Amino acid sequence: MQWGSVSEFFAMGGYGLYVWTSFVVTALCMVWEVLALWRRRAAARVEHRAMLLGGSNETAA
Amino acid sequence: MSVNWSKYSAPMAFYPLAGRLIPWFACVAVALMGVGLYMGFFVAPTDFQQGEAYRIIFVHVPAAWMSMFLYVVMAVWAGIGLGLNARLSFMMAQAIAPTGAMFTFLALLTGAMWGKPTWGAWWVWDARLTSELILLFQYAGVMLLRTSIDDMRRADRSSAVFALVGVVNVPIIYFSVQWWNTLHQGASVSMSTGSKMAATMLTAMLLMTLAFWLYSVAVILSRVRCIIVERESLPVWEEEPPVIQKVAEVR
Amino acid sequence: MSRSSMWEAVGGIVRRDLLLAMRRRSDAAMSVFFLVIVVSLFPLGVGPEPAVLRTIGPGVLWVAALLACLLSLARVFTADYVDGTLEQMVLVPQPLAVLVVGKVFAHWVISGLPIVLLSPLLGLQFGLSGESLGVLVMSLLLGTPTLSMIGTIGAALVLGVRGSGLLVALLVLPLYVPVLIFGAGAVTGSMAGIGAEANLSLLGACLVLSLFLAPWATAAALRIALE
Amino acid sequence: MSRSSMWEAVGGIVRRDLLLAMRRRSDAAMSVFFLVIVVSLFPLGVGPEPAVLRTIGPGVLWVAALLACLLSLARVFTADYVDGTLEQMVLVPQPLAVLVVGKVFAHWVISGLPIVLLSPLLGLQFGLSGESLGVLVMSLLLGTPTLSMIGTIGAALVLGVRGSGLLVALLVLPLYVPVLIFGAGAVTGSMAGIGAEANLSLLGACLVLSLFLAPWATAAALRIALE
Amino acid sequence: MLQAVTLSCRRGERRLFSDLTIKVEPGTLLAVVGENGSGKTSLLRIFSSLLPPDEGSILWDGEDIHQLKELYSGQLTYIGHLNGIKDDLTPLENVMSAINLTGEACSRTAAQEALEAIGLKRPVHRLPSKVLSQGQKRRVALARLWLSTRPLWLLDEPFTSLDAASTGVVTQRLHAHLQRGGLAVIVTHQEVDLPVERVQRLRLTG
Amino acid sequence: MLQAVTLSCRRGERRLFSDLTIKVEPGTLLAVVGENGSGKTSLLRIFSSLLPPDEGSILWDGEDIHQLKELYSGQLTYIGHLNGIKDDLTPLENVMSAINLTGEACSRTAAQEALEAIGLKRPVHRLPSKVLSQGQKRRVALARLWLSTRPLWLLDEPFTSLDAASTGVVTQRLHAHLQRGGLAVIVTHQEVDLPVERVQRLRLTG
Ligand code: HEM
Ligand SMILES: Nc1ncnc2c1ncn2[C@@H]1O[C@H](COP(=O)(O)OP(=O)(O)OP(=O)(O)O)[C@@H](O)[C@H]1O
Ligand SMILES: Nc1ncnc2c1ncn2[C@@H]1O[C@H](COP(=O)(O)OP(=O)(O)OP(=O)(O)O)[C@@H](O)[C@H]1O
Ligand SMILES: [Mg+2]
Ligand SMILES: [Mg+2]
Repeated sequence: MQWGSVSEFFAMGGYGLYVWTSFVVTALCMVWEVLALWRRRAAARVEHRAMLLGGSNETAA
Repeated sequence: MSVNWSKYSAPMAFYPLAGRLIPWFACVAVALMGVGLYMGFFVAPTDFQQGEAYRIIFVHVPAAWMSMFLYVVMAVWAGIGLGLNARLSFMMAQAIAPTGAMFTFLALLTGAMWGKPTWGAWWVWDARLTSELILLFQYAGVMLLRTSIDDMRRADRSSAVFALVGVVNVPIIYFSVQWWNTLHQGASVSMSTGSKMAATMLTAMLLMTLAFWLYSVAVILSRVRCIIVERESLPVWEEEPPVIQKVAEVR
Repeated sequence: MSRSSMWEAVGGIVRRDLLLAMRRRSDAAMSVFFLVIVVSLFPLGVGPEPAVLRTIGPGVLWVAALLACLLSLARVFTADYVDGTLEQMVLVPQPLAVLVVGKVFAHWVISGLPIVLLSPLLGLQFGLSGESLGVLVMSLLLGTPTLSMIGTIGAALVLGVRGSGLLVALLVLPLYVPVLIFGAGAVTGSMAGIGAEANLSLLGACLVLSLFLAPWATAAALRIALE
Repeated sequence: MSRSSMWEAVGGIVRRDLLLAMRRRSDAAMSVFFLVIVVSLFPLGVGPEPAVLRTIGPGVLWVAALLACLLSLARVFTADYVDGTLEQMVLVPQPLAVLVVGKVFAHWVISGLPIVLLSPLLGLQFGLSGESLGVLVMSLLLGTPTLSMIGTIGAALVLGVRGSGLLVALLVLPLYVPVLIFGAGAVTGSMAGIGAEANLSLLGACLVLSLFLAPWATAAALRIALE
Repeated sequence: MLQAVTLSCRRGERRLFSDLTIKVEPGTLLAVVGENGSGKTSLLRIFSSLLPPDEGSILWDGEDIHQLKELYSGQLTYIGHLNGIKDDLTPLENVMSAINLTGEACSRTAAQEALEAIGLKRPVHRLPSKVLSQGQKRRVALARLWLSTRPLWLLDEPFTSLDAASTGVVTQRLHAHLQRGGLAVIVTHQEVDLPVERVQRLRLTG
Repeated sequence: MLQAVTLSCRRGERRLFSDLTIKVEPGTLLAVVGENGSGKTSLLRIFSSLLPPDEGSILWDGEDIHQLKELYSGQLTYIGHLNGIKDDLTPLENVMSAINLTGEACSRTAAQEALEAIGLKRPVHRLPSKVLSQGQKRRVALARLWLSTRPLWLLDEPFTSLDAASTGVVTQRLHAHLQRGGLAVIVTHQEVDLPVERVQRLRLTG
């Protein structure tokens, strides 16, 4: 382990900005993707409920 | 054989299967990512040339690899879809594109983040970089072509044709470094030291790659489930599994 | 033909065209993508040397912006002509030139504005500095509406004077050249420390001129096309 | 479906397209015009230094040629699609891919060949020397048909899609990149005395590859578009 | 009142008609018939001011439309061979934007009612127009008639590719328009099912 | 012999028809009727192999057209809603290039005769098609029928914007075709004036 302290860890030998931007943006992208999928799924379900209530059940035939 | 195939390729038969698989992939992905990050930040040593900046490698290389790999996978699904006229394949291709594009974007961004400290520029017009940018355009092309076409069937098939044609570019992207003088250092940066330290770096990088791969599978599977719900006008399933069976049989 | 109903009509046209664009949200994205791709082609062809790239940067960016405008403009009226909407437009109880301005405005919002907004990023890729970036944005902001205005004359003429399209090209492309020279000149000037004011004000003059003249020319061309 | 009737059909398509082009000579002239404008714009935007111009010459020429091809692509199938001729083409008792080759050939004769023939003149403007000029012509001769072949895939994919001008650019330009790199590389290589054979043969390989693959992809795309 | 005075029209080398003088009174309809290429569409376009006549003039309430310009445009609703609808917009949006274009406001419900009046059901209102069938597209174009308060209607083959039911509906609408004192000029190859006293026939013989 | 077997077709969310089974014998004509949007054009496009059906198949002389591919294309003449003529070519050139496209030769005189048969006079043959009237354009498209030796004709609303005389001429041509043992499927909103024993009507109810 080469980090003397927490602040040293965050400084990343002077490259903190670059390293942490990379990692944080990557993490954000992934989290955002998961959240977006979650929302999309919820929306799709709601729409389906509405359709079922609307009674357009032609696919059963 | 055709009977079997069509049975397993039916989206609603696949739906619950995908639902069961997602948690596994997601959990393992998170676990591996944790281990990989730990190794990357606490076990792997400082690079004697680049200092700590090199640690970007643990997201940059996995993202770059996934970006190319996912394109090929997408093209394969597209090809299967065109050949066998299987709806599920088109849906898979559709589900892969956004994630692939995201990784391409990440590879570009992390590369730029790495480039500033090492090369002194956010961006250079180098073969590897430019071709990665072009890969982003290919993803964008596939997705925009799809959204530009209203008819679902045509959207599927047209974007599949384009994805297939575009796959010609992937090897070209890969080998362009050799045809063109380049700044991007390839393997020389990380592993040439050849010592024990390089080995831990390599392990961390591979762990992260595996984690990204599992993450992609999980995300893509759940996106495909959304797509199935949106596109197949079927009742909602998983709450009452028997219904699925019935519908599948009727079909 | 009250003033308010004129705004109603212009607003209607702008709204409809924006709606059409929203239907294809990708449209706005498209001109941006196009710009980025064309800009990336030049380094591929010319080679990666930063010094050379910085020299040609403003020119390349401006040419690419012009091409993006050109490509999207070719179609401003064609669709309307083919599906008969243009007939309806001409028969509206408002002056046609005013409607044309509405149409061009909608078009610029969809395809010109995104280019302007994106240009600093591309400028960075070519190694332009802070001040030059500002001049680049400014020049595009003044230049792209001019390109749109001039382009519509060509687009309208192409509808009517099919046979002598060569004439159209001869007419419109030379009109584009000054805009390009002033636009690229402004950026190069600011890079060379000469200052960009002269070129920028020339661009502004072009804009004002085109704003006053182009709609009438376009309206006339449209009427001829429909006879 | 005898062999002779196949030639009849392909010949028919080539003849018809050339005839149409003759009717609209302006369209054919457009791509050449465009080339000249784009190319002569660079000295204006970049400044008159001969060294810089010679460095960027091959790249600019190739990019301009590529964009000229791209601009003309929009026309390949759209008119046929709108007026219903494409339906008739798909229903012909010959393999569609073969007809596509005929169409691409006609397209190349109209818009690619003039570019090839004009290029030495433009090369001279950039101060290219005798041997490099030869390589330039050769590379364009091998490259532009490839561009046409690849481009038609895109043109077929976007039929009937709104904003197709830009979409087709987005789809096709990434696929053009290798051709651009080899083409510009050949000329730069010959200027640097490295020799152009490697790049030229790669261009040839691209041509052969596209000749075998593109027509099928285009035919598939056309069928999909008409469904 | 719409009048054509010593109208003549040449296209290319052909003289389509000459010295045509005719009067359309409020409450009546002029049905222009004749074989293909006899100049019916050309005449209608002259009436609409899209095409200037070679000789003669069109008078609206006694004034030359060449002088009236936009004022005259405000009096008419023209539906040509082409439908004038956008493939990418839905029927609803198409109707609304077509009306907006003329400088009038058009509420969503009004547009919906117009579309329903001509027999396009609700689900169809939401589809992009390009997937509609030929006849459905024509109906979208004609739906504007239900929203038009203009006195003069110029219709070029309105019944093209309409089924029998819709043809009837459009004819009824025409009848109502005439009864309210409107004028109409239509080009058609079919019989128009309107009371004889309301219809004036003009046969062009090319 | 042309057969449709348990055909079904969905467009978007609508099922246009399902389980459609029908047989067209040589010498007879199938007239597809139905209201706008009921799927007539879709059916014709399925017959022409342009549109793949969702279920079922089309048999030509007992063989699936999906298998026959280009062989089947060689059997049919299809004229759709769109005329398939080039605005910049003359009617003569249009007819000749349309025939050439199918891999057959077409002499100038043959094309001229075809155009005259459908009532387009000599001077019109030389005009660019874009100046023709709607009905004249349709006639140029239909002129191909006089040059077609194919057994199967698929026509989508052939009589659109034709005048009464031309409608008669086309009907006669159809009759001659049937008498020579040809088959035809046409979509129309009008009555077809052919002997009843030759005509089979299919009404789509959407
Ligand atoms: C925007 C800029 C960049 C982009 C688009 C980019 C793109 C890529 C791609 C596509 C790969 C995977 C290809 C392969 O495995 O051969 C890759 C790998 C790699 N990149 Fe980058 N890169 C960028 C900047 C950088 C920078 C600045 C560095 C370091 C100085 C770097 C170091 C590496 C390394 C070490 C690998 C792994 C190579 C290997 O092991 O094969 N990259 N990059
Ligand atoms: N530039 C031209 N040169 C020669 N003739 C022309 C020209 N422009 C138009 N025409 C002729 O003028 C006539 C135009 O007729 P128009 O479109 O008014 O006919 P129509 O009565 O509406 O016919 P349809 O019933 O077919 O719609 C056609 O006969 C056409 O051939
Ligand atoms: N993508 C789609 N989504 C929903 N509906 C669609 C789609 N594509 C086509 N349709 C519907 O399918 C039908 C197509 O009908 P088709 O063109 O075959 O009608 P038609 O019987 O020929 O009518 P017409 O007499 O008007 O020509 C229309 O009702 C149309 O609304
Ligand atoms: Mg007419
Ligand atoms: Mg139809």
